[in-house]
Amino acid sequence: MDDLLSVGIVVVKAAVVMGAVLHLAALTTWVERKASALIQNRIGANRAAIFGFDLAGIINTLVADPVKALTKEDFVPKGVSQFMHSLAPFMGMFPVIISFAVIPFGPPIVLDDRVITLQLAELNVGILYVLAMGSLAVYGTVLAGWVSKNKFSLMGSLRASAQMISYEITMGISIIGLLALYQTLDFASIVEQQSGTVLGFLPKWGIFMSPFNWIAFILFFVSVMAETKRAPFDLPESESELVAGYMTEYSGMKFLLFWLGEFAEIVVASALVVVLFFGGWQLPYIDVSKFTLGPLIGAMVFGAKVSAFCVLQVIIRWSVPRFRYDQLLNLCWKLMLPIALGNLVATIAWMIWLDS
Amino acid sequence: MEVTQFYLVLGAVLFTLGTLGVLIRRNTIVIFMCIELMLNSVNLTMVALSRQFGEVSGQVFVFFVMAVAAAEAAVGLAIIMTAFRNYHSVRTTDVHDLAG
Amino acid sequence: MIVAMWIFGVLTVLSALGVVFAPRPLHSALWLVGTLFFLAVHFALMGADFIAALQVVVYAGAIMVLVVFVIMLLGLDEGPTQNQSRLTLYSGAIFCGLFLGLLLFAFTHQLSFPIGSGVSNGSVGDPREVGRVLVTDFLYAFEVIALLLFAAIIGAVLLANDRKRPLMPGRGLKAVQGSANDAASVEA
Amino acid sequence: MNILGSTLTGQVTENLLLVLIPLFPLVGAALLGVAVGIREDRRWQAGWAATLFAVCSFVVTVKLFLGIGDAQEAFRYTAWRWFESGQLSVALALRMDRLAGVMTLVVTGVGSLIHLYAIGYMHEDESRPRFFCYLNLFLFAMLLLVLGENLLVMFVGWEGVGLCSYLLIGFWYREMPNADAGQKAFVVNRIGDAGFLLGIFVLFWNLGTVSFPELQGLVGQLPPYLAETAALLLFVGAVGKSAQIPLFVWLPDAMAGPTPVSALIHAATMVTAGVYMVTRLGALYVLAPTALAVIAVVGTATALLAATIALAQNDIKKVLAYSTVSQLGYMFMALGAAAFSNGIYHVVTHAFFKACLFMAAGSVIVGCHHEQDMRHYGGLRKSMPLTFLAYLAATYAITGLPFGAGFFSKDAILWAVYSHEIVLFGTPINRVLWGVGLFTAFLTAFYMTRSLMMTFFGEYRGHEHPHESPWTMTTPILILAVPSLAFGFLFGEEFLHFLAAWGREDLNVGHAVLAENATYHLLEMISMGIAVAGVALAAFIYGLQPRLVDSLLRAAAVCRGVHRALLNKWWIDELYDALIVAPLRKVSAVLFSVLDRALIDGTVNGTALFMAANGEIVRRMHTGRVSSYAMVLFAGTIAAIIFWIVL
Repeated sequence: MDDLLSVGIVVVKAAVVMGAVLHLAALTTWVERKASALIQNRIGANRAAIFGFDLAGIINTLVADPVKALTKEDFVPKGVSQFMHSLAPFMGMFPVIISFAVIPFGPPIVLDDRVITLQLAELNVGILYVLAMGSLAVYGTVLAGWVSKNKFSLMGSLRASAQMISYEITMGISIIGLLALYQTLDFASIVEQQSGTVLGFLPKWGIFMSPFNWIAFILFFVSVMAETKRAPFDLPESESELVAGYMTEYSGMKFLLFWLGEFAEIVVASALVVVLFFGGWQLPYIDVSKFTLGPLIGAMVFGAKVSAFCVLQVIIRWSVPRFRYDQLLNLCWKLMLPIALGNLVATIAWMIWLDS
Repeated sequence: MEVTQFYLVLGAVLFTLGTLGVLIRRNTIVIFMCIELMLNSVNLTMVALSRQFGEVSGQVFVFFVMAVAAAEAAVGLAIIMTAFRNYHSVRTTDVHDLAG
Repeated sequence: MIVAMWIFGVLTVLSALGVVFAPRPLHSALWLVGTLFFLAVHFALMGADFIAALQVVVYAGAIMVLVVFVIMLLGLDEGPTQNQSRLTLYSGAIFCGLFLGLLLFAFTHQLSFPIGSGVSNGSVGDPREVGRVLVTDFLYAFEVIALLLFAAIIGAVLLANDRKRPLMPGRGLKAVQGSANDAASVEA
Repeated sequence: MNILGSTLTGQVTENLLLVLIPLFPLVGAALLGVAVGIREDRRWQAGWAATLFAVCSFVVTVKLFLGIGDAQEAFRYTAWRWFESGQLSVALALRMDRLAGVMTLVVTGVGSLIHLYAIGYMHEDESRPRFFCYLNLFLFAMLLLVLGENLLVMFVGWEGVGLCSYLLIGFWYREMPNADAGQKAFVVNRIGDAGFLLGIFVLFWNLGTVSFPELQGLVGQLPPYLAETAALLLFVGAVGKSAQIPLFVWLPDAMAGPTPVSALIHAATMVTAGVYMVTRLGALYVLAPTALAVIAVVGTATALLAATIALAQNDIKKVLAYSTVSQLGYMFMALGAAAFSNGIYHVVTHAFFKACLFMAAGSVIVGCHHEQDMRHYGGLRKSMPLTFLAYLAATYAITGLPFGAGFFSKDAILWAVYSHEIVLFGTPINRVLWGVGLFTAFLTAFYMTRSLMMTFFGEYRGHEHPHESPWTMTTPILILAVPSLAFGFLFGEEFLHFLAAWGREDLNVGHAVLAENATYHLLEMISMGIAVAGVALAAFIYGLQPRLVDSLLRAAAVCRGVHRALLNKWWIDELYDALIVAPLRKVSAVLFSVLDRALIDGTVNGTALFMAANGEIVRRMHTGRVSSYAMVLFAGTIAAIIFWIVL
């Protein structure tokens, strides 16, 4: 009975997380459409409506577009294994979705004798897990480029693999200093450590924990944006050069899966940034876990923060022009990596100075 | 079957498969991947024994094996590229300048 | 645990078979990614979380991406590669069978440590513990590994960075670029 | 004899400046070595750079020399422990006491002047950077030799100067005779060096050290026969380096090198290394009277032989070369009489006037468009007045005319020989040696005046128009002319007093005291008269009666025979050829055909053939395929495992 309850709780948690992530991703597509329209001074998605309500384009993006995609012909190039062709979008989507398993989205719920953590898997190497899943995500792209038997696709996936491997390194190194400050790889513990204040007035968020963490934040944020392969890092799918890069030969639902995976990646990136640098579900100055409704408030705070960063990424995507490919790699290897290493050294030095 | 024993046997099977691949395949890249498979079977064995003896150094060895494997991958793939440049092939049957 | 162990064990062996016998290199590579992933699962099952995560990051995430990258760059996946000669095939199989038999015999009958006597305490897989041992007991090995990686980087760059001799025209990325240029000139 | 009694625990001052002295030329050599391929229009800088380094070294030397203390004190600098093997521990250490200080001063001072001179002399040569690189390298090696704290450091310098000598003699290596001369110098020196090394071994084997200060304290413990052996072996080294009988043959040939080289290496510094070494080990030599007697005899014989040969030479540099050999003989005479400081005294004065003579000769050679035969000179005093003045002064000094530098140093040597008991095979021979020395002084005066007359007086017999040399050449000559004339007169007594620790006590008194001795006074008068007679005779024959020699030669067969003998240097080279070189060649030829060709080559080739035949069989195993190698490797592994299990 007890076991059954535990399993039930896990299932519910998983459903909640999945639902939240996918909805957030879907909503982000809507934000994308509307924000780009705002930025480019046009109206944006407004055609589809149900009973005359277009809900500011939500119907268009969340209902009409999926329906259109589902009903489209699923085109597979000649001489290509149907299985591999379908595997690619799945492999792009799968690691992104399961990354969420380790991200805590609220303070634990305490019911009499049972503590329900608002985190799917309490892994003590949570960050490594997320990095590992992030590095698996590249296979979807690579595979897609490969099975398309299309030169533009191949170019796109080559670009993607080099880009993602490179930025993974910066991403990893930029947060090592931060992890040294937290002394753990466990997300739940990281978030718990971010309550309270530093210097009396700043919330004790990751970004404020040392004088150098804002550098780490910038590096990390840029790296995860590069990992999402969106402008200004959208070299793998740059439509003016490579048609649509690795997605050229994909249509219908498979294309939509790539599309959704990309937005899920945005959500993951935002969640990571929030958990590592912006206190996760913590509210500044107020310890929400003390309240009865703490878990709910915490989850809402977390959601708000994540949404904010999703929007921020969308704004950046529509504001900054695309890099040239050599600039992209130079930025990573010759600028960000050295800075990340320097930041690491500086943070450690600061810690030692603090100790002594 | 005990857990440790199971993993030792699994490691043995994987190692043998890797060896088989090295011996019978002609494509250098596949041979390279089979070598990685052999390395990983050893990693598996070491983690199993680390668990068996409650000794963390086994995992440290695995860490080192991974680092060496990474170095090996970098250099090995570079060598494969150079060989490809010179022979326009990566088959072991095409690259036999050392034949007596 | 035992159930998961068996399930993933079978999966591991199956994908390893895929690595060895897949006719095309890219399929081999994908099978290998699977094998490595399943091995990571095994590591996690044994409580070595840190190694499991590293396994995915380093092997699946870096090394195998490199391999796939090279396969795609060189256009090596042109078709099924023939195996070695019959003699090689048979002798290889015989040797491997012999070897496997020896190993299995050793592991099932000759093990000198008492099976099941091990005390696996919880801290063995803890990244904190692994890290501590890594930079205390194995500090010099750690530094040497850093040096080795550095040397490997330089070696790889030197080996691969031959601007004078391009890769074989007509295959792989060069072919792609060539045809892209053609397309561009046609458009112009 | 101060050196006998002293225990030499005198004060030693560590001084970093000391290392700068050899370091300057070394750095110069390194820089110039790098700059060998410098652009043509920049090569003039090489000479000035080399000169600058030499002068820097000289300045540091002066600075240190002025601060030098008592006879037992020394500056010392230990760079590092060079090597250690068993009880042998050798430090790369430098040490400058009074003796080394004097030598260093001469080496750097005369060396700097010769560097300056070489700028003018070599200004047309296209490989000047190489030349000056060698020159600086030589300076470094020579300073190492002089300043070495122990025998091994000295040996390094010893070999270094030999190497530089070889390199510089064969500087114009495109002409075969020059390269041959260089090789001859090198090979002959090797013979001496072998003796030198053996001497070092004997000393180390019995005393356990090679350090000079320690040796000086310990040599007293040597049994007499060992002291004699060591002294003689070391003297063999000196014989080679300082061109004494029988190893003097290389020095005249060494004149093939550029004249500054002759002046620096083969007159002023390197060839006196033997004298310096014997003096440095004076404590050993005073314990070996037989060795000293041998030295005296060899020195005297060399002086006489070389002087006779110099009489008939027509090449101006050959005359000076034999003169150098002869003067070196004088120095060894002094050493043989245990009057080490007198030997060094002559080294110094000789450095002045012989360097001056060589450079003046070089100036003449340049002025006469590379003509070296004195028969084509004549009357050059008008066209080359500065050179003439310097040559005159230096000749005055070397002939031993009153109050020149040679007068004091040579007289002192003669007196030292006369007044010292030199016994060989039970017979006292000092009087004989003195007589021969006196006769040699006469010959010296004669041939030097001859060269002066033939070169600067009479009518010009050449074809090209002679001209005076540039200031870079005349300045060093004139500078050196001054101490050639005045050094003995001004500093002679102070000098001997300064080096009293290395001198004989009976000679360490002032000239005034010596002059009270009637014998001394008489001998002084005699040698003065001899010198005047030699000069006068030569001046008469070559200045007033130029045809006298020819008519003499025509008149008497004896004269002709002697002249031919002298002209052909007593056929000594031919003798060596017949006695040593030719047999060696024959033996070598036999060894080559039998041992080398048949036995060694046969074995080697046979081995190779055997291996090749085997390889022909085994090579089939090398398929060149990685897989087959891997297969064999794997099979081997399995075999090993089975082996291990079965066992």
